[in-house]
Amino acid sequence: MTDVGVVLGSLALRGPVLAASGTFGYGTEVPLLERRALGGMVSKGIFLRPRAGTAPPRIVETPSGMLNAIGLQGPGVEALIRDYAPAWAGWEFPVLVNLNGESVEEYGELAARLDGVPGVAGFEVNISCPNVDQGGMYFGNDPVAAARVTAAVRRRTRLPVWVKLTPMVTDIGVIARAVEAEGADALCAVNTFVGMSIDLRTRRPRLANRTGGLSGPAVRPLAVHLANQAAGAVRIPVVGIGGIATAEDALEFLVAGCAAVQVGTATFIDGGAIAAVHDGIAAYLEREGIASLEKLPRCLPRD
Amino acid sequence: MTDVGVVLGSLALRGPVLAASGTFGYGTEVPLLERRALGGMVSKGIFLRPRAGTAPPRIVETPSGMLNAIGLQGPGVEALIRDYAPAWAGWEFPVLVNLNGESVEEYGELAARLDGVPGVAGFEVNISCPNVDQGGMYFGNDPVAAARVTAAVRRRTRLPVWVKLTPMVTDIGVIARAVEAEGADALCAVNTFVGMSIDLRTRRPRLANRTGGLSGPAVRPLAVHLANQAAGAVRIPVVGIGGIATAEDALEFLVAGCAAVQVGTATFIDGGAIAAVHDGIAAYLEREGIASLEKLPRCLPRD
Amino acid sequence: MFQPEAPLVERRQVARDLFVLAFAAPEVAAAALPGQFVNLLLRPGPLLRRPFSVHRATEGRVEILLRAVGAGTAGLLALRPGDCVSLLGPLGAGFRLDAAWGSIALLSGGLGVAPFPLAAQAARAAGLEVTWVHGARTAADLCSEWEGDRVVWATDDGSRGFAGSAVDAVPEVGAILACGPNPMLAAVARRWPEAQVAVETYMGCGTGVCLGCAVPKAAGGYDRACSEGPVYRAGDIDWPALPDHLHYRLTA
Amino acid sequence: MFQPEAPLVERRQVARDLFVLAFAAPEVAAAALPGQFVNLLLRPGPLLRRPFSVHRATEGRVEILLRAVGAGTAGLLALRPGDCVSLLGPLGAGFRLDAAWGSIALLSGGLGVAPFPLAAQAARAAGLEVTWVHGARTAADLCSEWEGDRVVWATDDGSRGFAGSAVDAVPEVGAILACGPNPMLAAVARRWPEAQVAVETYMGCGTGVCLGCAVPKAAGGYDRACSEGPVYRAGDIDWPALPDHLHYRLTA
Ligand SMILES: Cc1cc2nc3c(=O)[nH]c(=O)nc-3n(C[C@H](O)[C@H](O)[C@H](O)COP(=O)(O)OP(=O)(O)OC[C@H]3O[C@@H](n4cnc5c(N)ncnc54)[C@H](O)[C@@H]3O)c2cc1C
Ligand SMILES: Cc1cc2nc3c(=O)[nH]c(=O)nc-3n(C[C@H](O)[C@H](O)[C@H](O)COP(=O)(O)OP(=O)(O)OC[C@H]3O[C@@H](n4cnc5c(N)ncnc54)[C@H](O)[C@@H]3O)c2cc1C
Ligand SMILES: Cc1cc2nc3c(=O)[nH]c(=O)nc-3n(C[C@H](O)[C@H](O)[C@H](O)COP(=O)(O)O)c2cc1C
Ligand SMILES: Cc1cc2nc3c(=O)[nH]c(=O)nc-3n(C[C@H](O)[C@H](O)[C@H](O)COP(=O)(O)O)c2cc1C
Ligand code: FES
Ligand code: FES
Repeated sequence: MTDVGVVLGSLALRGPVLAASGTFGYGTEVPLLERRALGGMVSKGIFLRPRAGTAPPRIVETPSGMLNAIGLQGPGVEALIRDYAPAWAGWEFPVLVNLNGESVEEYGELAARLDGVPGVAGFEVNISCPNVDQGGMYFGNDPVAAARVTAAVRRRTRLPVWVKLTPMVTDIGVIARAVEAEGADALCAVNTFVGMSIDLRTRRPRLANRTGGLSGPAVRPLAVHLANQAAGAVRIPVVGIGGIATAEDALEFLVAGCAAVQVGTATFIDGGAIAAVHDGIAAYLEREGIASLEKLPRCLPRD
Repeated sequence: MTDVGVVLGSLALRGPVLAASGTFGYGTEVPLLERRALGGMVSKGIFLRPRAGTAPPRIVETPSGMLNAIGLQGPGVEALIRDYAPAWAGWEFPVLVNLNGESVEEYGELAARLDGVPGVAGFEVNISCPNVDQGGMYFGNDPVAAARVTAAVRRRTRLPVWVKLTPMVTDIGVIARAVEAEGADALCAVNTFVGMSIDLRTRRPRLANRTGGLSGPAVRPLAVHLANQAAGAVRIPVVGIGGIATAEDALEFLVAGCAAVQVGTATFIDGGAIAAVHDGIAAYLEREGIASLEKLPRCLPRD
Repeated sequence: MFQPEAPLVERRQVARDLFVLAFAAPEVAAAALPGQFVNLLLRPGPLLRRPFSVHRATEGRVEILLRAVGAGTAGLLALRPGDCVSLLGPLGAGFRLDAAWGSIALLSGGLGVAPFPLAAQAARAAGLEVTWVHGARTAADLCSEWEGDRVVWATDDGSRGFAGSAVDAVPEVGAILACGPNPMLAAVARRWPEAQVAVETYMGCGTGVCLGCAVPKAAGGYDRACSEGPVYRAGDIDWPALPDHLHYRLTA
Repeated sequence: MFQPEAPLVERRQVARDLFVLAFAAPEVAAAALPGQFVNLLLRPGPLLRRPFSVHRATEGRVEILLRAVGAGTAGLLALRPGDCVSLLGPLGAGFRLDAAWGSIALLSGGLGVAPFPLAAQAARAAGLEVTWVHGARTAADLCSEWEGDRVVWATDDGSRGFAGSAVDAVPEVGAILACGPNPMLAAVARRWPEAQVAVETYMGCGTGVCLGCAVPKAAGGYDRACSEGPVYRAGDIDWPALPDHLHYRLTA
């Protein structure tokens, strides 16, 4: 059988397909998924304190995509440690916690609190959060703020630190390099794209939050390009995210230079999506006579 | 009948729906379209000199969208003046010429050459072009370069100058204000989004040009958001573009603060798309008891 | 929870524009409880699944009741016998039934009638006397099929049965189960906070992971309609904060 | 050019995996010339139209020949009689025919046979003697229908007719018209630069406005396959620069 294992810094995954943050809960509520295919899982985004989330409607379907504005509803870090981490400790794949803060300090505190908790294998730092200290501008839109968040987390843990990039920037390479320089172990590219949909009956935005994040197949060509740019800009591994529903979709990211991928929206539609992606990647490598995923030829921007 | 006319600076349009640049040729090859519904037309992008364009493949279909990399193939400004402008002079709607340059000077020269040519009613300045003087960075990604291009065109003509914004920026409001300050009469938001698709047989990008511009319904929620941001940032009118196929789609942009819209990819699929959008807008206003398009309530970011 | 490819086996019309579709899905039919729903995927079709209450579940068939309101429902109504959908379910927490109530009313407005045939069967099996109270705009819109011990019709225009809202036509009973447009359910909540209501929300996943289906609670915070709901004690919902989910459409 | 909603009126199989679909579209059928194409839109279905050569055009029917290679073609083959597509056409510039040639060969590989029944009829009507030269991988892949005065079969594996490429089975004739995979047409061009070939390119619009269908010319620059083409003098194309348009697919 073809070897689809991947090594991402200090983390060895049995397969290249992870469940994306916010689309898999805390891993406890997805009865259909064939867990054997999971390379890893990223938890729903967590803050220090519990958050109620935004008012509904929170979801709007768009052509080949969906907008969401959940507002990072969640129980807060203490409840996560108490209610979910113990189960993770027994699972056969690593669980990364998706970290969110309103200030640089909050990110650091979260990492410190979670460092060493059994079941927590690493962190995915979500920098697509509004920076309350800077008037709500996203951390991820500014290389300086993105670097400071990365450094704050890095200082407080020896677990793997992945940083999840926002696509809403002029040059993703600049942010990628800034984050790499502060010691990130991997980059995740990309988070959702900001979008809006208008209700013509009320002539107001359909989402109570006005705007939301676009995910799903619609964004895939954009995400492949951004992941490719990020992979070309840094030496650390890049995890590709955005609109993956099939093995072909995932392979586009892998050939574009990603070491692994995450699947989000597709799992809402098909409880077997992750298994199909995993199995299809293995079948492709086999058919193409490529001995292992590490040997898959990549196509970076400079090629 | 409801009044769907719009006034954009010195240009009065009989309806709010224009044909988008590059999707309508020079207006001479679209036999099915019901011209009665056209508020105006933007020509295929023109350079000073003839350009062969990029190698094929130039088109890739994606979920609810398409990538294109045409490379601004065209006959150059002299042939445009000779072969197309004379016909435009007799048409019952204005034709704007989409201007493209490799340097600030080229934009200015183009405007000067076309100013006063019968049939040319105004300009749409495409700043999503690589700035050869600055290592190929797009003019539209940098507020300073975008402003300089606008100023260069503004100085050489008294015709309306519209500037077409790229979506690939961290803050579209900054570019919008920079361009407004140099005397643009209107903004067009937005151009295509950069994307990529990989061929798994060759493990190379499907487009010969590697990357292309994503258009079609997939991008609509992103474009509505950006048009809304642009409209909130400036006082000049904004023309909404991106994924419009139906009257509902167009109305989302209009409610989001746009004065008019452009339809592109949809005309590839349905030769009656522009007429359907135009008629549907009129029907909506009528049904909602809104006397004219100018009275349609808008929903700007600050609302 | 199951996710079979389920073929359409029957389609029948039960009112103007209102249809019942039956899919063969034995495990789902066997497991479905009243008030639960299924989440259907059409291919080719829109991206997300579409939630529908289980209307009936007998002999290996899952029935749903629907009207074409958008692309998904129109696509479902264009299916022909033998065409398959991916049918995920049963999902959610259904109605609670208690023999001690003696009698119940199943109160529905329009499409809200969907979950009640299954509920009526279960209620009668539990020894409850069932009054079927069903309202619509006009006689032609009333669902022609009903189940229970007696029926009360209501129409806004008085063309059949009680003239006015079905909410005003509910007799004295031990308990009320209601389903219909969210504004109608808000009226139910004002009158009978103890009633059980099945609400509609937009859904991403239907399985509890996306948090898209938020139901605002009177006590603060949000529940998931797909997991803790879609059935709630009426008084537990913060009704003004629950959207009514009526999409405006130019062409419908 | 017309854009009718055209119902499927017939579907027949002509080889392993190869089907002919006939749509009722009287104006298009009346106007179609050999080598022209139609651009079909499926709803629901992929975003863009799909181009297909006019296979036959008689009695108000437009026929196309196809195999399922992706979502669009699979969707077309799933249509049932009465289902409609939006059919835009006829499009492009077709084959030139000249009675002075005396005889012609219609040379096709695989699906490339698509435009030739219409071409054969027109050629015979113009007084030309028509040799139908059709090749495929193996006997089961050969299109069973043919038109003309005589036929030459060719298979890569020799299971029927000439063993080898159809290009090598062409008899002495006054002129050659060819259609098939672009690499096969490149071979035709090397041998007979005067041959007329119908090429495939990705298309955005099919009507000349998007410039997506670029055909690289030997003389430099690009033509539009949908407008100046899809039929070209073989020697006029810069073959190494023309992609072969064989998509890799994991599941096909
Ligand atoms: C638990 C539950 C049970 C339901 N049971 C039934 C039923 O038995 N019969 C029935 O006809 N309808 C029912 N609905 C509503 C039904 O799901 C929607 O009418 C349907 O999803 C509309 O899809 P569409 O593509 O036709 O419309 P579109 O408006 O095109 O759909 C666009 C998006 O909005 C969502 N949406 C649109 N309207 C609604 C709505 N009213 N509620 C929730 N989401 C909506 C769709 O799911 C989709 O994601 C139920 C909804 C929920 C949440
Ligand atoms: C002028 C012309 C005439 C043609 N005539 C025929 C015919 O008679 N019979 C037939 O079976 N096929 C014909 N083709 C090819 C046919 O258009 C494609 O096979 C079809 O578009 C594939 O669509 P899909 O959705 O099944 O495949 P997908 O691969 O899913 O399509 C994805 C995209 O690529 C395009 N595409 C994929 N393959 C091709 C191809 N080979 N050529 C052009 N575009 C492609 C599609 O149009 C679509 O935009 C013709 C193409 C052209 C340009
Ligand atoms: C409902 C929903 C909730 C999400 N929540 C989070 C989150 O909490 N943290 C985060 O970093 N990303 C979050 N995301 C983004 C996804 O992890 C992923 O980056 C995005 O959806 C693109 O991938 P997809 O197209 O496969 O869904 C969320 C996405 C969705 C759809
Ligand atoms: C094939 C093609 C060619 C285009 N050429 C140009 C161009 O020359 N100049 C320009 O400013 N925009 C060009 N565009 C962008 C469109 O004008 C429009 O901004 C974009 O397609 C989004 O609108 P749509 O989704 O309605 O197509 C082109 C788009 C396409 C699809
Ligand atoms: S629909 Fe996803 S959590 Fe309820
Ligand atoms: S397909 Fe658009 S110009 Fe030929």
